[in-house]
Amino acid sequence: GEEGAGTSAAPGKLRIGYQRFGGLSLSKARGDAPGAEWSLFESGPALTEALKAGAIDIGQVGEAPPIFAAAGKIDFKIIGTSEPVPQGEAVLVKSAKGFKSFADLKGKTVALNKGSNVNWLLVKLLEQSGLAIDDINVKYLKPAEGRPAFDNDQVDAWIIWDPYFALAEQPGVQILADATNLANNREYILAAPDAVTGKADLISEFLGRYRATTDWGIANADERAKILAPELKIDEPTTKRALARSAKPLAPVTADVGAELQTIADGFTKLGLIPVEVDMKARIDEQFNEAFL
Amino acid sequence: MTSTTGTAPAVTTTTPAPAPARVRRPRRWYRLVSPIALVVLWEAGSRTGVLPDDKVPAPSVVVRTGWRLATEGALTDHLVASLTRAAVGLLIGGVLAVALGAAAALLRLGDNVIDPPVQMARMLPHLGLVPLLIIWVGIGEELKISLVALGSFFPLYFNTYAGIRDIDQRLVEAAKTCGLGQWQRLRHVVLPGALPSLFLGLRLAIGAAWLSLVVGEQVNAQTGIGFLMMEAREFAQTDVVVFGLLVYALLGLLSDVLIRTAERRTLAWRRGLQAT
Amino acid sequence: MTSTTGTAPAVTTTTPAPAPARVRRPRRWYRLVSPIALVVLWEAGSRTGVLPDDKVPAPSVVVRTGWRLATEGALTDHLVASLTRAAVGLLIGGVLAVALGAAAALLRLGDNVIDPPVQMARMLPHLGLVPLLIIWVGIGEELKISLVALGSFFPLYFNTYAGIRDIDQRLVEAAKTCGLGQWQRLRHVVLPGALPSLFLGLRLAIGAAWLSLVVGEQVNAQTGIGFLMMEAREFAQTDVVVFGLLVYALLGLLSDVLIRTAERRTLAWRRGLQAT
Amino acid sequence: MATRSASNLTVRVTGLRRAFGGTVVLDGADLTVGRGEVVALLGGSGSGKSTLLRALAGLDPDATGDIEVPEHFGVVFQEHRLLPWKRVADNVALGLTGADTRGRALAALAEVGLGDRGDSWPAELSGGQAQRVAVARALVREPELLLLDEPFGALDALTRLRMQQLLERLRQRHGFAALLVTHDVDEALLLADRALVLDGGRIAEEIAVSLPRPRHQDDPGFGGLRRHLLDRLGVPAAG
Amino acid sequence: MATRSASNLTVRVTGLRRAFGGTVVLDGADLTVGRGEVVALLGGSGSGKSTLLRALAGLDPDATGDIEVPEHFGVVFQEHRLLPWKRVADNVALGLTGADTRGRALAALAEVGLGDRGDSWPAELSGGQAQRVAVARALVREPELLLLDEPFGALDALTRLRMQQLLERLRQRHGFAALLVTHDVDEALLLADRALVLDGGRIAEEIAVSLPRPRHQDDPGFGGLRRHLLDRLGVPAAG
Ligand SMILES: Nc1ncnc2c1ncn2[C@@H]1O[C@H](COP(=O)(O)OP(=O)(O)OP(=O)(O)O)[C@@H](O)[C@H]1O
Ligand SMILES: Nc1ncnc2c1ncn2[C@@H]1O[C@H](COP(=O)(O)OP(=O)(O)OP(=O)(O)O)[C@@H](O)[C@H]1O
Ligand SMILES: [Mg+2]
Ligand SMILES: [Mg+2]
Repeated sequence: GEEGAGTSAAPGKLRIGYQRFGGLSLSKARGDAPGAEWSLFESGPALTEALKAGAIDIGQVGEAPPIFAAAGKIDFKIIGTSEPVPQGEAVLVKSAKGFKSFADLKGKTVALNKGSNVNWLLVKLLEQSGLAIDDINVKYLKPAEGRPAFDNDQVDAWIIWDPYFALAEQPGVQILADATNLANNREYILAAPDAVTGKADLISEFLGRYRATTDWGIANADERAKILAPELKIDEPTTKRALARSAKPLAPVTADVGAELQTIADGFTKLGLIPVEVDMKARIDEQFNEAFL
Repeated sequence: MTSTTGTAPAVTTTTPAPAPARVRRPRRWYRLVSPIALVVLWEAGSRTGVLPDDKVPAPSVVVRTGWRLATEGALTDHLVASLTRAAVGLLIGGVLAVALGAAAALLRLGDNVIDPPVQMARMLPHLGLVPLLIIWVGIGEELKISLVALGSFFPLYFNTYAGIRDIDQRLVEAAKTCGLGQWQRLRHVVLPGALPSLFLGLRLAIGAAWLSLVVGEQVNAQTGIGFLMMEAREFAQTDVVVFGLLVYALLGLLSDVLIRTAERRTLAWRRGLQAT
Repeated sequence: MTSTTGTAPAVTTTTPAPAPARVRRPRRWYRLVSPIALVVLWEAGSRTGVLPDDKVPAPSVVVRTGWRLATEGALTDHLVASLTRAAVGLLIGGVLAVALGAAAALLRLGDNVIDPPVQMARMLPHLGLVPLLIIWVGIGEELKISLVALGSFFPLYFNTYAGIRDIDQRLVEAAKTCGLGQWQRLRHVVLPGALPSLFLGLRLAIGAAWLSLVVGEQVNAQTGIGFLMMEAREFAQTDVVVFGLLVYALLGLLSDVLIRTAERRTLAWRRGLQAT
Repeated sequence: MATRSASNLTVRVTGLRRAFGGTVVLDGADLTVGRGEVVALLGGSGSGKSTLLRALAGLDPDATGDIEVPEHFGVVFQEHRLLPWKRVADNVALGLTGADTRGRALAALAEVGLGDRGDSWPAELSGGQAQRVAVARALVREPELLLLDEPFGALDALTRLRMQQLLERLRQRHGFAALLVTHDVDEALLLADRALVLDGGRIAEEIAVSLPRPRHQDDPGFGGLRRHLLDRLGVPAAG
Repeated sequence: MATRSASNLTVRVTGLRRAFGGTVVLDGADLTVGRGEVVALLGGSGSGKSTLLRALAGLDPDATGDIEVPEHFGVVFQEHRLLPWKRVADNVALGLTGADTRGRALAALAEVGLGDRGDSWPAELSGGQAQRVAVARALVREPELLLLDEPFGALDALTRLRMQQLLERLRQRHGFAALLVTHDVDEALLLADRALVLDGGRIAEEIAVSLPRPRHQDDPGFGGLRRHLLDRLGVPAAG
């Protein structure tokens, strides 16, 4: 592959794509990679778009975008992941409505973002409660639209992840269920193939520091919240609550992780969310695992 | 100084007599040359590798994708859904735009009351309005239609306003002295006088309607070309995205042809003005 | 039949002589009445609870938020960033639009070669183009500027085209017989004749530029009003969203005032046509 | 002109004033037209004739003074002012009420010699043809009063003669009054009962034309009146 | 007119044809104008005079035939065709080259009696004033040939006389040729060396006007020529 047109980053410079609430935010705020070029993306798919265009070298996304990127024949490697974050996504309802379990949502409207981690959570929740997809009335809404719809009672439940999750936890809002025992909800670090070969040193050096920063953040939750709250434009208590359950240590990619992704991908294929079967295992690249050990 | 002292006849024009029934028809197929050339160039680029396949799919690939969507998928359903939304929204926005634009252009009071809020509203971005619209009209079809109506409102409003303001007042006076009342003047002078401008506004409004629909069809939609394309974008299906763009391009061409035809019909009187 | 047999003078008009120096100045502050009334109504609605605070924040709250952003945050930085992008994009898109629009309107060849691709491109939604643009121009400032240029291109192109086509050909003929060459005719006849249309196009282009910028400022941006607002939207900070909308509204009003002033200056000759 | 409501008057204008910026064009002009009377209005180029006619037609809100005109009047403007988007017949029929408007419009067109051009666009007409359509548009309404701003200016001698005769004929039939702006002194003397000269913003001269009808340039008395009017308009007697 | 390139000719038109749709307006018209000659063109309303002038000015690509005109000519159209967005002086100076264009434009305006209106907008002019500006715009170029389509149609008797005298004077000074469309037979006889009558799409009549200059309506011989031309135009002798 060649460099994307118009993105003439110096060859010795790591180009990192991040999302606001991803683990990389802390790294950026702490100045872990002074020589790097940071690009902010509003969503995982937008980040993989840039990866495809050759505009970034590495980036971090949730569990659904790698699958869609693979289905879209985007060339990338998965070079790292995180520990599971099952409490980072949940089903929210208004407590006044008196729902006790997910099964109570039968016949109700449920909002969620199509094709993201919560889509997989929905699959598992339905499975667990013995419901079919037609038993509930699904409304596909992006996070920014789900919130006003949920707040204004245009939907009965909202399946959402942090930090939108934490932000929506206002008085009167109840967590009906989270992903515990249902889904792992990991984060994944993706890299462009030519970066994996051409910028391997830069990447492993950066991953080492990233890992240290993440660990530092977990150990110093208060300070982490103080650093990130202004960056995220969320108040400190909410930031802290969200990070406490959603910021997990980094982890190496293994065959098990590949198999886990493969299960989700096959599930998505069955749901018709992706038109083809994809081989996620082949995307796993263990060469940087050392940084996480 | 221009005083010329050259000798006798300086410019000679000899025009042969024309063939008896020379009718100058506009050769419309000419207009297809450059779109076709573009597609051919694109395909050639893809075949030769100048445009790598993983970045932009070749037209042939896109057409195959389109064929697949048309046969397997519910392409027509998506198209019908989008067309319905666009038509309804355009109708609402268009009627409002023409009515308010006319009121603002014709009445001093209308200008003072209507125009300033419109000027304020015209730059409000759809994406920013979505949360407010969700609160006001919900997440159903109303939302999509509202966005379309909003998007198509402004070009039509501004063109109505300008079209009416540009009408030759001497003609309005003449109509007055012919005993035409307020409404008849609207019908016989203002409307036909502003018609070229209204057509231009309609052209722009149709474009704006489709663009707005893409935003609307990202919210709680399962049908529509915008939905199809943006979902494909999320799922990194570039061929579907490009096919969606192609559909938009064809809709653009189609609406141009329709408006041109309508213009030719209703603005026949202008040909005289231009040709001679 | 209209043959009237009424008696003598039927319509009497008595107009008193005017004060010596009666100058009819357009009372411009009138235009501020309805925006102010809207804001007052909105505030009243919020105070009385007709507009619940959790749905739409009161104007006073929004203004306070704006003040906070202006003092603590980097509101001016955001504004400057957006304004710069809008200006550069508008410049590029505008120059292209006027040049291509003029070529298409003036030359038969230009019409056949330029117009059809433009008609195809005009409905391409920005959101759908982003993935392709990322491939072509990357994710930097170029992307935002390209989107602005694209958005502002179409209204200006169409208005240029229509404005030039609508010019009274008799005036062009007169200019020809005055010995004006191609370029001088452009300067003295075509440009001033199309100017009202160009202004209208500029108005619409400015709006389109801002709308496009909102899309552009969602991709890898850390600054800009669009970024500010969309970020606030993600995090459900309604007051910031509404403040952002307010900024857009003010920009809309401001650009209207600027264009009106420019129009008054350059289109002075039209006042005579309208008044008498 | 002292009696307020003499029923033999169709038009009464008193103290008509109009200024453009600082330039006073009409400076207290007084004017009457009797029922069925044809009054010719002469005056130099830019003396304010068209301005006066616009004021009479109620089209000039900035003109001040007392203006009394009948409710039904027709106007022929100095330019033809045909609606370019209506075919000739529709232009003539514009605002016409009653039975068979199209038939009447076509009949009016035939009277001005354009019976076969009803389906043309105004842009396809010659200068004189357009002017005649404008005349037809005013005549077809059979108004009480006609305000004519050089209605025959763009016509050749023969057509002009025919139109003058048409006007005479229609006036005898319908008895309308007319205020006729014209540059042609002979035309004024052929058609008018009275000729006014506008100068310095006022009616500077008023001449009753009491020649017997039908009139002709070679009639005795014609030459004298013509000379008188030309003198008043400043045209010298010999080259 | 058989010699191909007689250098004493400014305009030579042979076999000029023009049809609109099925209607043939010019049907092989032949025409010459000598150097410094003034030729009057008469004809009924709609006979094709303006069409002929447009063809001569090279503005009608659909007209066929041989047309030879000098490179520098000026045109006064039947309508004034002033650019509404240029002040009067700028309209006159339009396309003017050389030194002090504005001064020359103002001088030309002064010659047509509008020296003080240089800063007006065209929309602020009366009909006759606009027409005079158009004449000034053509004259200021000092062309070899003037194509005039009823240039004095909207002028009162005095102003018209002044303009006719101006044209005479300038012609004597600069020696340009002119093709003058006019409806006024007297005007044709006062100004022209030759008068043509356009009828049925051809030049149906050609009359040399050999009266001594300066001319006047009362000159001997004038009446006879006038009567002859009026006869040719179909105007009957007595009302
Ligand atoms: N809108 C205007 N602004 C300024 N001056 C104007 C305007 N309209 C007319 N005038 C001036 O008022 C005067 C009278 O104009 P008007 O058209 O009444 O003349 P007129 O007698 O009809 O002349 P003509 O015989 O040439 O048609 C002229 O000097 C003209 O320049
Ligand atoms: N664009 C056009 N389409 C159809 N017919 C036209 C067009 N232009 C002119 N004509 C016709 O051609 C004929 C000649 O027109 P032209 O303007 O040359 O007449 P003219 O001799 O100048 O008349 P006038 O003295 O009334 O100005 C008229 O019958 C007119 O209706
Ligand atoms: Mg006048
Ligand atoms: Mg003519």
